Amino acid sequence: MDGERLTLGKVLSAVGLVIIMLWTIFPLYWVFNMSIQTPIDVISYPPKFVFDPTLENYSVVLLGKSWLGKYETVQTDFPRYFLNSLIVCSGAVILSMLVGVPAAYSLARYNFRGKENFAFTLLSFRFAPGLIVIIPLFVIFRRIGFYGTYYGMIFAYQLLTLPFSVWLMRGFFEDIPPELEYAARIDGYSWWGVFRKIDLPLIAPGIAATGILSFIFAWNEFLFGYILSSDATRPVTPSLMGFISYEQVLWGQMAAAAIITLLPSVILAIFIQRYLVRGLTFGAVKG
Amino acid sequence: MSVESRSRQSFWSKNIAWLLFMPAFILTAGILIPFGYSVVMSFTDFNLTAGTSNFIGFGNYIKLAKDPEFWNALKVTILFTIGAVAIEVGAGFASAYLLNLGMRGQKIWRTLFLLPVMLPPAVAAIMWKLMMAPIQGVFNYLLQSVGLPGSQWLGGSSSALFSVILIDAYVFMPFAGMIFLAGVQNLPKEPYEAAAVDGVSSWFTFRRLTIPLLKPVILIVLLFRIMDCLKQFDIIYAATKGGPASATMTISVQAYYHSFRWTNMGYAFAHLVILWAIVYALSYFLVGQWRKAVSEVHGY
Amino acid sequence: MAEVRVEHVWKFYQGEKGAAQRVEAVKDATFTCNDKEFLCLLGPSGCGKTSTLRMIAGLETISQGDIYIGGKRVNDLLPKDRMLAMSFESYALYPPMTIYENIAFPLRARNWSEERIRERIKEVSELLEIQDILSFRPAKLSGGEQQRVSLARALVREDAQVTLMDEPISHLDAQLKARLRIDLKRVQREWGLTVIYVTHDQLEALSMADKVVVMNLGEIQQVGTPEDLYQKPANLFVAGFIGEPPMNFLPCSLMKDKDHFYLQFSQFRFEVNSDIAHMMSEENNQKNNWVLGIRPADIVIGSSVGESYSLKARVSSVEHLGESSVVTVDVDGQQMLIEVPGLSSEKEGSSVSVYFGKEKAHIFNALTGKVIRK
Amino acid sequence: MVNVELKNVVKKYGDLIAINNLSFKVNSGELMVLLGPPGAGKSSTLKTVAGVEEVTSGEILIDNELVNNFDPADRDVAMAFETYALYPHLSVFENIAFPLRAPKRSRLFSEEAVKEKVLEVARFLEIDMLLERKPKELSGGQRQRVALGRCLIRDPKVFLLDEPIAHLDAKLRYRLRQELKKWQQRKGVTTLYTTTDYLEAFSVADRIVILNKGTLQQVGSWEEIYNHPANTFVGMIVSDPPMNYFDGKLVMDGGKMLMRAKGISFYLPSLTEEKARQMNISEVVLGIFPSKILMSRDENFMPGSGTIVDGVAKFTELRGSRKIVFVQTPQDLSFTIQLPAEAKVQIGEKVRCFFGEDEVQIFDKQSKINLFWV
Repeated sequence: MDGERLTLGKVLSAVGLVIIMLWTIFPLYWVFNMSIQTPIDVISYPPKFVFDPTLENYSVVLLGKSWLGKYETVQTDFPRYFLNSLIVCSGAVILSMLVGVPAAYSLARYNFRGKENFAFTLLSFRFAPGLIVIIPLFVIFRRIGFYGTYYGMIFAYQLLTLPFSVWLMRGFFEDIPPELEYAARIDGYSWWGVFRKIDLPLIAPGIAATGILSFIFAWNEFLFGYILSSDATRPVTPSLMGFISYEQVLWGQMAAAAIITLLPSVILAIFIQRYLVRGLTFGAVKG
Repeated sequence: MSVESRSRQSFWSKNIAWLLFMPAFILTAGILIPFGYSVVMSFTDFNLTAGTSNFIGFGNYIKLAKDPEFWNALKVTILFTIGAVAIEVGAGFASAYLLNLGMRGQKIWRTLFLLPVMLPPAVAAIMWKLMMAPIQGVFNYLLQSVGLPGSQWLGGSSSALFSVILIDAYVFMPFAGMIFLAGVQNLPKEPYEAAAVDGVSSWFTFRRLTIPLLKPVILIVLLFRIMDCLKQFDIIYAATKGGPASATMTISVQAYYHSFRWTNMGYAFAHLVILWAIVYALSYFLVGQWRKAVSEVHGY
Repeated sequence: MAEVRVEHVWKFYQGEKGAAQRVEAVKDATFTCNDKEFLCLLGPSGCGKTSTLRMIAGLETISQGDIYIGGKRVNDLLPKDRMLAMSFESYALYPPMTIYENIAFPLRARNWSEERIRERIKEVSELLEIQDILSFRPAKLSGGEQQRVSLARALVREDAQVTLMDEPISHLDAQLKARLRIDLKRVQREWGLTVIYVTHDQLEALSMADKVVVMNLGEIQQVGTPEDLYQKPANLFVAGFIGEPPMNFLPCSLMKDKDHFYLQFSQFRFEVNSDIAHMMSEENNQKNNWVLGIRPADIVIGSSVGESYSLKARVSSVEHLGESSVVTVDVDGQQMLIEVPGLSSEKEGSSVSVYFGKEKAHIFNALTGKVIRK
Repeated sequence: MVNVELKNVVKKYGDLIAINNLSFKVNSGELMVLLGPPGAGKSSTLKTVAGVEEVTSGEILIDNELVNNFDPADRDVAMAFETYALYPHLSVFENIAFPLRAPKRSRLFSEEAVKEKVLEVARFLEIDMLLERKPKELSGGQRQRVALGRCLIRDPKVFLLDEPIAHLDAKLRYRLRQELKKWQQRKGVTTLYTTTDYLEAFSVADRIVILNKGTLQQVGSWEEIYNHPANTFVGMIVSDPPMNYFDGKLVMDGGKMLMRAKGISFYLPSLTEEKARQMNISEVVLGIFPSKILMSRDENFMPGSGTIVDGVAKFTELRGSRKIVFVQTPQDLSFTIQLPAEAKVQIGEKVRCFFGEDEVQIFDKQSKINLFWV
């Protein structure tokens, strides 16, 4: 039809897309670039786009030592932080799933007094400034000896993941028509039988997605870990600040640490793409 | 016998809703304790190092009202929110449009587009800090190589706020774009066909049909982004720590300094309670608007 | 108003694995809807009737062939330039607007005055009995109400040359359906509308249409008046699809005994006169694959009528349906339905003789489905 | 043998009353059809009997035992849902076998026995080719048959079938409704069956419950209902086209009671007259089914005791074996007549119609109740 105009529109759109993609990808590309540069390349000016890549920065960050022995390092215990993050995040996710699945089912299937109010209160925690919760926790934890312990951190992190999990899984349960449960109950199954044979298989992908998203949220959290952890229990995201505090130019290592930190989130996120929109918006938009 | 066992079952089934819900309730109620603690402590002169706390009524709040630092923080917070939300909504809408055109490789583009949302905001801030370095940073290099002057970026008192806004936009623009994209994809197809057959112009259709249909989605984006920006801490702290010279000092960051650097806990809590009140009132309003919009579109 | 001509129209979709996988939704469709005519596109789901309608509307591109509206080729016109009105099966209402605004939408886009809009909507909403729901939003309405609104939005347009309707009453309950069939037909006649109407319900097509186009698997099976379709089905598909209870089919072989030709079903013989037998032998079908079709209403139990065929059968069930009864009989393992006016006194398990007039029997080539007719 | 009884059952969803004080009894082994338009409360009734929804008030008895507080699993009923409610993660085979694998039954059936029973049911429903598929790979009609299969595989106290064959094509529907009835009779399982189609109800039911807006309208065999519809609503839904209604006044004419409508006057049969007198009513509605009106061109047409109405055929509708004629009288009375397809009627032609005394129903205008049942 309107061949000419259509092509122009297409060209403009393509240009727009390229700009967006550059905006998205370039920082990641650049930081990755820095992470495989030698200290000299990193601070060279003009910045280098072509250079001899090296894995030294990763070695320093992960193993705490330089293979070639010529890198300055700060004493960060990066693998330890990584492990801390794993423990705290997994703990929070497992806890949220254990109590979240029944709660979500209850919200989806039953009516009880104050249900919607309570559900909304849960959501509103998402909007509370983090510090208003963390500072008291810091004070209280110090007093009762929870400060810097895994238990204390898991408790704090589940405050982030549990409301989210309940909201999201409630939506997944509501996607299962109640008729399926009716049919199975008429077919002679107990409440537990119906839950196990019908609901669980159908919601399993939703639970997995919720778990992964919770894990990512916990992993990405900065403030909770920064304030409530001791050196021994510091999670990986706040630990990155360690590279900044020293006024040394350790950019290559910082870049390597940043890449390592964001890798788990990115990889996990790709697995659950289908649920991302729903998850990030607490189920308010079904993507 | 059978009747008895059945009636016992029905007792269980009557209370099952609460029994299932209780564990989660108890755990999340945990959030109320620190929350209440904050509110109570905002009426004291609680000092962490001295360990003293005396009730001083509205003392902290009166002090706040007279504190130019606080008013500056409030201004910075609002400017940050307006700037970031405007960019995220505008660019997000444009991105959603472009990603919905069905261009080749669409699936890959969409996946890549989403990557920044998955980054820990603090890490993203550090990444950008590296690139925004005034001397060795790649941004200034790129600007200068096309003949533009460089910028002090995070280091300049006039450019710092814009720089942190840019970082926030980097991380969260895809979030807005993705929700708009979902909204656009969920638009019913047939009303548009009906409008096409009825000979209604596309601008009329966009204005009278698309915008009202997308209203719930637009409100959701606003809700999440405004709330997040008002309380944003990670990005600003990791990028500038509030500097230079309070140029990016938001209420959250200020409260952090009052509490952990200057150990004025009571005063810090007063900051946070004010911030929380603003956030809560706004979210209450926006959620109400959102529910109204949803019911207009979907009828429930 | 204008006539619509569809000439050798094809619709194909490219399959996922390139050209070899081409899916043909509409194959070489040709028909004409005359000015002020009520034309039905009838067929089961997936037969291509909706694709055909959407090509006429311009909502889908025409893969091959031409469509003319009022003598003008419209292949390259956008939907808005074809001057059509359309009501959609899934209603296609505008969710954020009230019903009044929904119906007013196409008129507002034409800058009608509010007063003129109000009057026009009053007229249409009275016809469809939706005056009481004009202030509601679509989501609040039942399916039946939404469907009427969708119809109203199509009927409100005065400038439309052709009104297209995609299953406009299929989601209504039986009583409303019955009434709207009558109302729609009346409006079409009184307002002189040219209507192309898609439905899968043969009763709707039979009772409303001036002309019916029967489609199956993308191909037009027959074009004709409701009487034609019922009395002279062109093939097995049309015969089985039109009429309720459905036509009985008896598989037969063609036999010759001395000078007489007859169709043999099990132990029963149905003589066919020689010119029909001659036509049958011209078909590319040696002898076995024939089907004799007979409508349940054309069969009589117990007494012969004129020149008729007869069968011995056993009554397997009797259904009393108020003004008529349906008797199911078993003829050597083959079930046949017989529609009897009033109350049937047949007893289950009893043996009966059934008769049907020779002229009521339809003979089909089972291989091609084609009817054999003088 | 098991009977089912509902006593004053009320079911509310918030402010909406789905079932309004419903009482009826289903005898042992009986097939009771609940007939009514969408939203009449049919599904809600089945769900409360099944126990998946609690009654707001009232009692439900199965086998003379009050089951209000029983868990669905303990009521021993089998239900086919109108929405199918197939388990999406299970194959067709596993869907049908699901009830047999329930804890309380799994010991009774070996894997062999399960397979055998599933096959038997699947063959009966013509879905034995689909056993490996998942529900989402099936068409609507196939899904419906799987849902039915999951129900029929059991030997429960009660079958609850919610529009079990509504989404099948005509041929299968005609066959299956009779087969279903036979299956039910052979097993002797008391059955509640819902439909919106009066022909289907007449065909399968031992008795019929007619519902409208959650309220009972009439209970009875099809003859009772068809011969004497309890009120104008019933007359409307057990006929297509619906029963014709005319408003009239009762006047005394020489000691006899005469009903006068526009251009019709009509002496009431003595039984009706007596009731009208007892009730002291003067305004009535006369109802007559379209199929009960006789029509002729003969000036002297008077086939029995009744009244003659002269009118003009406004238009006709062919419906396969029937022809529907819309008649208008000079007094602006309009009604429909159902004739055999062969009947020759020209549009605009004068016709003489006969309303037989025995075919006319008289309803109280205020309560809409048939005087026969008063």
